[in-house]
Amino acid sequence: MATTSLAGKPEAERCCTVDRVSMVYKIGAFGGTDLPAVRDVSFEVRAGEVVSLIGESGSGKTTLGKMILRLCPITGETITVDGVDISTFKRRRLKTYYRSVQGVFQDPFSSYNPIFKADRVFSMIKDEYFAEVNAAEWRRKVAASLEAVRLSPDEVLNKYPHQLSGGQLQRILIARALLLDIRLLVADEIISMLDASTRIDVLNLLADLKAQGLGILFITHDLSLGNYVSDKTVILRRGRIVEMGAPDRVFGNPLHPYTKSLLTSVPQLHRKWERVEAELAAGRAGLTGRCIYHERYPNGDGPVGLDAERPTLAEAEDDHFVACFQADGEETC
Amino acid sequence: MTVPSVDQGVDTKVDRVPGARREALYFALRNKKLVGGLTVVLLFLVLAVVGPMLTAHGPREYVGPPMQPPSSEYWFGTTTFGQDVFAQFVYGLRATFRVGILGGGLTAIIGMFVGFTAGYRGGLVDETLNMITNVVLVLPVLAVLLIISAYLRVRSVEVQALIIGLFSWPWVARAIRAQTFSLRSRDFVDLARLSGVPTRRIIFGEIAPNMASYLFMVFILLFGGAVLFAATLDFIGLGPTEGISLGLMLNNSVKWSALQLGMSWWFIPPGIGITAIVGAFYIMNVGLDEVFNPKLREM
Amino acid sequence: MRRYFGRKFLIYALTFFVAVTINFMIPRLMPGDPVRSMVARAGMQTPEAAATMQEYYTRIFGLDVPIWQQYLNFWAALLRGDLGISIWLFPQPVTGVIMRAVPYTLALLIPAILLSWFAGNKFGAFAARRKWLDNTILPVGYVLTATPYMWLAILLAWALGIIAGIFPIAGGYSFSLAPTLSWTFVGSLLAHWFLPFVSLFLVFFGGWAIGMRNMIIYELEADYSHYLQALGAPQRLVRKYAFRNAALPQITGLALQLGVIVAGAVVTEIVFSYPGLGHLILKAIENQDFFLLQGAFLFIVIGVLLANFIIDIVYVLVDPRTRTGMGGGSA
Amino acid sequence: MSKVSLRVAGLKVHYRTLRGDVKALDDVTFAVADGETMGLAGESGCGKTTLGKSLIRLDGRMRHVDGTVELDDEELPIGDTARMNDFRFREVFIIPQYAMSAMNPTRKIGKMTKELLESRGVRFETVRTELKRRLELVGLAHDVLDRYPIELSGGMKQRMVMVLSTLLNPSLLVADEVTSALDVSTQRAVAETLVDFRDRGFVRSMIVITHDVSLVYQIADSIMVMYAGKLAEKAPTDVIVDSPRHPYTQLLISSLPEVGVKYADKRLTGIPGSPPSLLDPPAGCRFRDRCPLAFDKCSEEPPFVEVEHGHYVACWKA
Repeated sequence: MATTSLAGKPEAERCCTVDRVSMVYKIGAFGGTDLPAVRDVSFEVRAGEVVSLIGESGSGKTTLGKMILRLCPITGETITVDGVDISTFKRRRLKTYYRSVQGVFQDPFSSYNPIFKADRVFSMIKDEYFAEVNAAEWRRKVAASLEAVRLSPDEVLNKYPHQLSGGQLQRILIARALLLDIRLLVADEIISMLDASTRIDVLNLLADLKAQGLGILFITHDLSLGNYVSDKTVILRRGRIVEMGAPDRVFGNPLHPYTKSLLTSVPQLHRKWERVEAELAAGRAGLTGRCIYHERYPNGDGPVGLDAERPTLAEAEDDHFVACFQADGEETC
Repeated sequence: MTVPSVDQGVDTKVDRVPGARREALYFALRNKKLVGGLTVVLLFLVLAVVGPMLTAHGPREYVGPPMQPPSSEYWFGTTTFGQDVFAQFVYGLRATFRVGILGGGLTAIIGMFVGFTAGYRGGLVDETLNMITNVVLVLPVLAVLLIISAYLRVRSVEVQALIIGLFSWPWVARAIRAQTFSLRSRDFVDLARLSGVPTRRIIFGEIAPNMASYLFMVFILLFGGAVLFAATLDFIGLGPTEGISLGLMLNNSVKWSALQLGMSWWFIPPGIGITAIVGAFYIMNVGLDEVFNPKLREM
Repeated sequence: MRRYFGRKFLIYALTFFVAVTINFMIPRLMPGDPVRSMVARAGMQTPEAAATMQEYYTRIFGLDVPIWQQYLNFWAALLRGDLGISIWLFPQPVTGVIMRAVPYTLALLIPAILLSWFAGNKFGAFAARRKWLDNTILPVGYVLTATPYMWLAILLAWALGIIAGIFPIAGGYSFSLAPTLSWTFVGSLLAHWFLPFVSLFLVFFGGWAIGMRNMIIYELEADYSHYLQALGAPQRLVRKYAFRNAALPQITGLALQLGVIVAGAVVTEIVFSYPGLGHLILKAIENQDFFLLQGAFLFIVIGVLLANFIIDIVYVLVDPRTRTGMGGGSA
Repeated sequence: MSKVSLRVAGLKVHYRTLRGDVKALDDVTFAVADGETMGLAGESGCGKTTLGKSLIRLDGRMRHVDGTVELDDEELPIGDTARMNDFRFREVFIIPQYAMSAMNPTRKIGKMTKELLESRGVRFETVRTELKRRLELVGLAHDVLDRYPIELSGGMKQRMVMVLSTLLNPSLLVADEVTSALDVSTQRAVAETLVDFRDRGFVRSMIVITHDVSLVYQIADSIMVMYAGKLAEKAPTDVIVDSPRHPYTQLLISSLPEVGVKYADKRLTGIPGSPPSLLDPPAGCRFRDRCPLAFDKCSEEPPFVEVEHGHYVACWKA
């Protein structure tokens, strides 16, 4: 097992910290029903680290990503980036914030305005952030950035989105983000709509960027993809973290029943469902009827907030945290 | 003056790409409804522009013998008072186009403003605007126009267009709001926000261009609506206090018993004018819909 | 569901409030002294009558009290059913004058709306995707919706009334008859009713037919239609389902169109001198009878709101989606 | 798996567009045995959905150009929408991609089912008990029949459509991306229900269309891989996954990360380039431009031949 734990790294390398964040969707006119989308979620993304946020639909993973990008309002406690609370940023400050934090979304075709050429995503950045840069220098900058994502400028510039493939479009979006001095990239399901044969190249690209010191929040519903690139895995269910830690621990030794059920359902090549199920059942034998969180904190008074490391999570082993086993997370066991 | 329902399936028109632009032109030129409608509209437009130059008389001048049927001198005959119906008709056409463009335009601007704001801002702003929209929506427009016009001392085409615009925007606002809502959730809008583009430029630079064809079609419907509203007001006797309009011609013809006197040349041309222009616009609109929306093309 | 109606009710209440406020504001906002100009324009024959009216107006408008009190008084009078005295039919109260006209308008509107809605929808659904019908008959529908109500009314009156001489073209019943419950009178009522009815029906019909035709084309392209077709269901069933679903927005459409429909009735009545609200409105305008005009306006607003409310109830009854509280009912 | 259920020979289906015909299916020949569940995998635009659709109902823009489809030794009139109606539902059926919106939103499900059956000349009473039995089987309460589609969750709708689609025990079922919109846990349940239906004889054979090879690996007996409107390879599931012969299949499978595989340990690679345009596809092997093994002969089109029992490949190197 490769130990990728970054627990010992100094505070300064924390890139983005999410601390006890909640988000409630109001449904219906003038409030009405509340739908909690994210509940008390805390984690951090460090520089040079890929954190996978894994969850099914309705787990709140996309909402979290949008909160970090300030595309939806932040409720609950705080999200800090480089130690600064971002929840109150307005206009100018927000614009400056976007210099260092950028996002790429799931649907490459919907990320482009269909009636404009694809390079409009670059010119928008130029107009807003690099108005003073002259055209020739800007072209050089764009070319360099395209090369960083392994695209040749002749191939992709001056074309309309529908003339490019999904993989190319996603890479252009990453190149766009690289034009700014970003420290954190939120990648929301960026490969789920790509064809299998091109997915892996985009994933590899993320890994390369990480090697250059970028912090990446990789949001996905696919466990195998999350596992491939990440240094830390966060599993979300209905807006709560159920398990978190180094990928080889979370996937190699899943503790929470929900993580296990996910693992037994994900279709894998070379391993049929029955086999995976049997393997996990064997691993589970010792855990039946137990709840590690409540064994550690019988009164449910586990440490809260980032100061005490992880809220509502118990450290089961080094760099492996787990929430109460009550599968639904609604009530405790 | 039913406004054909346009609420349906409008989002399909959003996916326009430049390749599709050429495709749209291809279908546009081959669409009989579009070309036919456009031809009729242009014909009347030319008549409205050129017509007044063909006649020496003003629309309200008493120029000839009264109650003359159409002749080589008075092409459309004369009224009970000896006014030239042709002169009234061509000047009336001008008023029709003016009120349509001004009224329709103003309605579109208000509707767009409210729709874009509500759809893009969401939240409380949306709730409030939506409430206002719904209130104005159930207010019977003509009744409101009546009550306002009745108190106006001086009425002109411009004033008419203004009050029409002030009270007939709600359905436009609603339709645009729905469109904006669906476009706003598109990732390219989020991406523009992430690029630091200010709200106003996102709405007009990113969202509105995607609705261009739709907005154009809305304007066509509004043009027709404004023309019909104006004609109705004129007919009730709340028409322009100066000048002439097609609705006013109808009003006069009924008031002075053209029906009973069998002076069909007095009331037929203005009706044909309104019906043909508005109808041609509506048919053009169907044609446009077919051009922009492949599902509707004949298979 | 309660929220749905609660919300609707709020909107209607607000609308009514706005309408009354408009009614109150307009005469006061317009430049000039409304009372004097009204009395002047009313053209009373004797100075005594003019003086009476001047006094009456000043009292009604209550121009000597502060504006908020005028406003409250206005509401108070309204809630008592006091809409003032008609000038045109001085000294009859406006409420009574209007109440006599309303049955005529309803007799025209209700059958015209309902019949045209059903017939138009059926016809539109039938024409959709049937090439020759779609290409020949529907342009006629468009021309019909583009026809100003009054012009169609004029044409019908001219062709069937004047030239063919089949139908009378003025009044609610023959001038030589007094209202009684006799066959002659009912016959006369019907004869006078027919042309305005047909004229309204035709224009409405065109609108519904086109709306339905457009809706059904979308519905036939919907997933559930494709699924039924893939299941080998006959076209009849596919169309039946599409029709059902397409009819729902048409109900909302009816609510949205009510204002315009009423406008149509107003001008049609004017052409046929039919003794309904439209006729009153014309008279009110001709005689500068602002109390009557305001009263008619309020009646129209109330009528439209009531009709909207009925349509809301119908909508909830026919669309299961509103009942389960999951959207639907976009109005 | 002896008797052949479906036999497709030389099938060509084109999409009409303004710029010309898109040759979505070009000379496709294969067979599905009685009782076989065949996975049909491929990237977007490879023609897999077109293939599924053409077995049921060509949409307005699709044109049957050539080739035949035989089901149980009877030729399906796939180009003739009206004549095809006799076969739909009873013999061959598709579970569409859009199961979420496949049911009429304003009819109760039971009533819709009844009207549908009776329009096909089946008395509802004769299948009522069987319908209820199958609802139980997929874990739906009987009262779903008294509900509107909107009252059901996504997974429930998916299951309802599955029951409905197979109610008359069709000979062949085509399931088109039925799981792609679902969460992994529901995905597995749906996939296993499909297998269960086959085992119980509700359907005799199945074609499961998906872009996810690992999903069909779990449930299919054989997998057929398509590339750019043509067949690339067909073989029993384990053979395809463990020892694929077509370079495209090989590259495709090796580009899929599995749980446990990490970038740091084993850097996977994708397939460079992109598929050719089907408006005017190149002559010869269509994978040639992206293929690491391509050689001169690839300018001729490789036939889809059986290289081993039950293993068909269209590659000169296989």
